[in-house]
Amino acid sequence: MTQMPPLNDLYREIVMDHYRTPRNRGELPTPPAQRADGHNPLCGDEISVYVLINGDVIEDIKLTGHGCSISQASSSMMSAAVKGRSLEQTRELVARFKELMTSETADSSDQALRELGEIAALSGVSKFPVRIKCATLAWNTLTQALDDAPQQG
Amino acid sequence: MTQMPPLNDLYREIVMDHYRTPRNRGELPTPPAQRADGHNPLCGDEISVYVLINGDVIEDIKLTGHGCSISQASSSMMSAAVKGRSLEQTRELVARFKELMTSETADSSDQALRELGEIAALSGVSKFPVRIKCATLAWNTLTQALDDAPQQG
Amino acid sequence: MSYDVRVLRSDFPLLRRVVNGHPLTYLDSGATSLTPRTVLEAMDVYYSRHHSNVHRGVYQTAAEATEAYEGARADVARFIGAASPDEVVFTKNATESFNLLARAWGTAHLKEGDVVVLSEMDHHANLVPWFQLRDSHGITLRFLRVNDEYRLDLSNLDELLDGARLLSVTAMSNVLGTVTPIAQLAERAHAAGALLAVDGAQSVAHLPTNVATLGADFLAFSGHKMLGPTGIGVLWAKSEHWAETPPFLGGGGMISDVTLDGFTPASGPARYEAGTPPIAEAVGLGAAVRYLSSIGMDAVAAHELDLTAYALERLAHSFDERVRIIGPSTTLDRGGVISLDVEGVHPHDVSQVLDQHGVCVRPGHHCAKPLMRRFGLAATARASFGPYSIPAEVDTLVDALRDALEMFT
Amino acid sequence: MSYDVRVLRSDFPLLRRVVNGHPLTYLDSGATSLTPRTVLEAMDVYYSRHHSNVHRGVYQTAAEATEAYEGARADVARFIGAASPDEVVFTKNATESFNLLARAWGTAHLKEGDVVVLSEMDHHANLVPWFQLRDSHGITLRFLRVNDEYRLDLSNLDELLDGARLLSVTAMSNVLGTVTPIAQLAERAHAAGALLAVDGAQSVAHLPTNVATLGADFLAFSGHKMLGPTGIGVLWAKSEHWAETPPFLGGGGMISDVTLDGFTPASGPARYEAGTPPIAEAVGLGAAVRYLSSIGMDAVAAHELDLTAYALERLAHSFDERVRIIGPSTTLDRGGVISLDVEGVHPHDVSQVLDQHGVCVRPGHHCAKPLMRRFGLAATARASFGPYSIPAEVDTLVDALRDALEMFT
Ligand SMILES: Cc1ncc(COP(=O)(O)O)c(C=O)c1O
Ligand SMILES: Cc1ncc(COP(=O)(O)O)c(C=O)c1O
Repeated sequence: MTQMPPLNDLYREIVMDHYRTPRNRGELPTPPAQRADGHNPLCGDEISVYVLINGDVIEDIKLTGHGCSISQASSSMMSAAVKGRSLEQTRELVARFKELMTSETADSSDQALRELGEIAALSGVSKFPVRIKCATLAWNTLTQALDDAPQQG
Repeated sequence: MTQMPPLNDLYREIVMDHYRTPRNRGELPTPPAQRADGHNPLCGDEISVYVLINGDVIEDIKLTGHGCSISQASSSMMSAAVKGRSLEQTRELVARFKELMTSETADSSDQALRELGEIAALSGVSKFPVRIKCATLAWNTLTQALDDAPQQG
Repeated sequence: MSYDVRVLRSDFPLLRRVVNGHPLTYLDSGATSLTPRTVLEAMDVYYSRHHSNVHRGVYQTAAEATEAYEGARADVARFIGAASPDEVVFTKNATESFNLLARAWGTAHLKEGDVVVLSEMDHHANLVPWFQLRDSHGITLRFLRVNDEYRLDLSNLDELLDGARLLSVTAMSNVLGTVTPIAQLAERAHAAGALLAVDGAQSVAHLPTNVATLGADFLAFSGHKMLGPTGIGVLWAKSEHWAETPPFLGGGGMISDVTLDGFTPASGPARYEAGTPPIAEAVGLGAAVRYLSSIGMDAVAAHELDLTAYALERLAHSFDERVRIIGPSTTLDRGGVISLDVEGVHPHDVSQVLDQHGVCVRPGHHCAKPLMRRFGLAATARASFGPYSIPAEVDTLVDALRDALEMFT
Repeated sequence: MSYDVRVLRSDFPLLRRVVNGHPLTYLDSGATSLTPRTVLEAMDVYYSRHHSNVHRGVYQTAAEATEAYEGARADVARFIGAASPDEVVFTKNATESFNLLARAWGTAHLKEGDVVVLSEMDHHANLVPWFQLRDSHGITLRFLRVNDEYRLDLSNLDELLDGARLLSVTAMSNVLGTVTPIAQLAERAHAAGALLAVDGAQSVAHLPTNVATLGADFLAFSGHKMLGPTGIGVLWAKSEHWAETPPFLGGGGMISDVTLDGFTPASGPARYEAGTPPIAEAVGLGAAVRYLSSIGMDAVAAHELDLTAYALERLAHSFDERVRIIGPSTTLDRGGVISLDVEGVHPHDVSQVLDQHGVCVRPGHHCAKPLMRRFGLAATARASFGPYSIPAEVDTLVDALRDALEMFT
C-alpha cells in the first residue's frame, strides 16, 4: 500500500476556485428543463442537475446541492464545460472524464488533457481513490438527466 | 489446556461390562409405567426410560435406545441402582451422580463413592468433559420420568 | 483507578504506524478500535494450536476449541455482569444482534399495530431492522426526538410509551457522544409494560456495564469496537426473554432434530448460533474483555473522560467559533465521541487534510442519517477516543484542524 | 500438477502439535480445515498496520482497509471464476449464505405453494432455512432421495422438478463424500424452469470451481473449510439474480438513505452486508484462496484423490468387514470424506480411542440427520482430508482403528 500523494495534487488552485465560486448554481423550470438527482450514500453528498436541451445542444445547465470541495468543484467545472455543447460532445466528455478518474495510468497525453481543458486539474483525484466518487457524482447525475430527457425530434 | 488422561480412566472394566451386557433392557406398559425420552442432539444418542412406581418406590425400570459405551453403561448402571429404591433415595442418587460428573474436584471421599457403589466407576468420565453429556443422559431422562409421573396418593 | 497510558500504548501495534510522514494519530475508535497484541496472540495461538470445529468433536483439539469458545462466552458474561453465560449469544456484529432481536423476538411477540419506540439519535443498526419488521409485519414505530441540547427529549416519553411493547435505544450516541439515561428509560418503559433493548455498541466499549443493574432486557454490542476482532457481536438478553425467543438463522448446530418433515430447535445459546460460529473471533473477544478488565473499565472511563474534557476545552477555544461541536459541550453524561462542523470546510476535506498530518477522523453521516437531518447536516467530521488515546493527540488534531481552516479560507 | 506435500505441511503450524504423546493426525478437514501461516500473517498484518472500518473512511488506513476488503472480494471472485467481484457477497458462514438465499431471494420470489427441491443428502444448512421458509411462507418442499449406492436418486428428478422454482443441493456430501452431478442437475433444473443453488461448502475447498461453467445460479461456501478463517462465508449469485434480491439483514452500510419514515437500500454487495463486515476475515480468506491458487486446485484435487484411493483400499482390506464405509467405495465422483461404521464400537468411542493415538476424526450425525436416518445410523465416525494430508496419516488411522476394535471386542 503506497503512501498518499501530497494534497496539492488534489486541491489545485483552479479546483479551489470552482469550489469557492461555483458556476451555474440554481434551478431551471422543469419542464422544459430536465432534472436529475444524485447522491453519494457513503458521505451524504447530494446534487440536482437541471439541463435545458435545445435540439441536440445543452442550452443551459444549473446545479443545486451540497458536498465536499471535490464534488462541488467537479460539478461546477462540469457545468461550465458542457454548457453550449452538443449532446454527443457532452457524452464524449463524460466518457473522457471517467477515464481520467478510473485509471491512474489513464491516457493523460497532452492531447487528451487539452480536450478536457481546465477539468484536467481534477486528474489528481485519481490518486485518492476514496474521493473519485465525489468527483464523478455530478457527471453521473448529468448522464442520468440526459438519459431521462424526452427524445427531441 | 491439559493433556487428556489415559483411556483406562474412562473405560473401566465394570463400565465395559455394563456396556457389553446392559441390564434392564426393554419396555414396560404405559400406564401403569411412566415413560420419558431423552436425546443428545450433539451425537444422536437416544434413550427411553420406563419406570413403574409403586407408592414411593421404583418397582421396575426398563430402558431402550442406543448410544456410545458411556451412555449405555451409565444407563444400565443407573437402572440397576435405582430399581427398588425409594423416590427420595433415587433423587438423592441422581444429585450425587451429577456432582460426580460436573466437578473434577467433586467430593470423592470414600464415603461418597461408597454410596454410589459401582456407579463410582464412572467417575473417570468427569475428566473427559465432552463425554459428560453421554453419562448424564439417562439420569436426566429418569428425572424427567419421575417429574412427569402422576403424583401417587 | 488509573493506568499508565504510555505503557498501554505499546500493546497496540498500529500506534507504531507512520502515515504521510507522521506517527498515526488514531481518532476513530468510534468506528472501530485498535487491537492489542494480546488479542492477536490469542487468535494466533488458537489457530496454531487448537483450531477445530466446536461442539461436535470428541478429540483433544476439538475439546480445546469448544472450551476456548465457551470460555469466551463466560468471559463476556462476566464482563457485562450477566447472570449466566447462557444469556450471551454470539452474532457477527451488533447489527446482526438487532436483526436477531427484531426478527426472532420481534416476529414472535409483535403483531400488526404493536408499537416499538425508537429514537432519532439511533444508529441505522437499531432503525433499519425495525423498519423491515414494520414493512413485513405491520408494527408501528414511534420516535423519541432529540432536543437542542443534543439529548433525548423525554417530555413526551409517557405518550410514546403508551401501549408500546418495546423501547429500543442507544446508550451512547456514536455521533453526539451523548450518554442516555438508561436507568430512567428502563424504569419508565417497564412501568408502561414495555421491554427495553439497549444499543451498547459504543457504551460497552467505553463505560462499565453491568446488566444486573442496567435495567435493560436486551443489550447488543460489537467486538471490534471494544479492542476485539471483527466478525463477532453479542446479543445479551435475560434468560426469561431467551426462553420466549424462537430461532433466527437456521442450519447446523441450532437444531435438536431434523427430518424431511421439519426441525426441532435446540435450546440454549446454540439455538441462535447456526452454522460454524466465529470461533477464533470469540477467542479474540474473550482476550479483549480480559484485557479491558485488567485495566478496569472504571479506569478506562475516567481516562476517556479526562481526555474528552481536555478536547472539548481545546476545541472550544482554538478556532474563534469556526469549529462547532455537534454534541454536549461538557463531559456531563457524555462519552469521547466528538463530532465537528468546521466552517467552510466539508467533513470530507477536513478528514483529507487531517490525514496529511496522520490524523484519522471519520467524515460522514456515521450511519445516523435521521440524526444528521435533525441538525441540518449532511455530515460531520468525528473524532473519537479509546483507552489508548492521549492529550498529545488532541493537540495534533487541533493543529491539523487549524491547517484545514487555513487551507480553505 | 502436483506439489510436495511435505513442504506444504510446514506451512501449517497445527501439524506440529503433539497430542497424547503422538503427533497430531488431523483427519477432520470436512469440519474445518487447518490454517496456513500465510493466512494468519495476512490477518496479523491487517490488524497491526491497516485496521480501520471500511467504506466510509477517507484517511490512509481506512482507504487501505477498504482496499484490503474489496481486494479479498476480487480474489474470491477470481478463485471461483465469477464474472465480477460484485457477484460475491460476504456472509459469516455458508449457513448465513443459505439463510440469505432463502429469506431474501426466497421471500421475494416464492409464494405459498411454490416448490423448492432439496435432497436427502443435504446438510442442515441447506435444509433448515427452507423449512423455516415453508413454515413462514407456505412454500412446498420436495426431496431427492439417496440410493443404495450413496448417490442422488435421479430417477424421479423430472417429476420433482415439475413446477419447481428452485433446486438447492450440495455439490459434495460432507458425510458420504459423494460428488453430485451439478452440470446435469443444472441442465435439468433450467429445462424445467427452475434455478439451481449449490452448497459448495465441501466442494469449493477440495475441487476446482468455476461458476462460469458450473451451471449454478447460486453458490454458498465457508472460509474456514478452505484454509481461511472462521467468521466468513460467501454467497455467490449471477448479477441478474442479485438484481432481483432484496436486502436481508438491515443496518448500516446496506442503505442508500434512512429517514424516520423508512429506508432505501444500497445497491451492489453492500446491500447484503449490513454492519461492520468481517474485514480481517475477508483478508484471511483472500490470502487462503491465493494460497490455494498457488498450489493449484487441480493439484489439490489430484492429491486428495490419490489419498482417498489409498484410504479406501486400506480401510476395505484391513478389518475383515468389521469396518464399513458409508459412501462410495471407489474414487469415482467422490471426495476425501470417509464415514465409517465400526462394528460394535460407537462412533463416540471410536473417536475417543483414536484420540489416544493423536488421530482426529469426528463422530456424530455431521448435521445431516435425514441422511443418517436414510442409512439407519445415528452417527458415523468420519475421516476427511485436506491438501496437507498424507498416506502415513491413513496408516495411523488404520492402526488406531485396529486398537479400537480390539478394545471393544
Ligand atoms: C456440505 C456442508 N454444507 C454446509 C455447511 C455449513 O457450513 P458452516 O458451518 O461453515 O456454515 C457444512 C459444514 O458444516 C457442510 O459440510
Ligand atoms: C451506536 C452504534 N450502534 C450500532 C453500531 C453497529 O455496529 P456494527 O457495525 O459492528 O454492527 C455502531 C457502529 O457502527 C454504533 O456506533
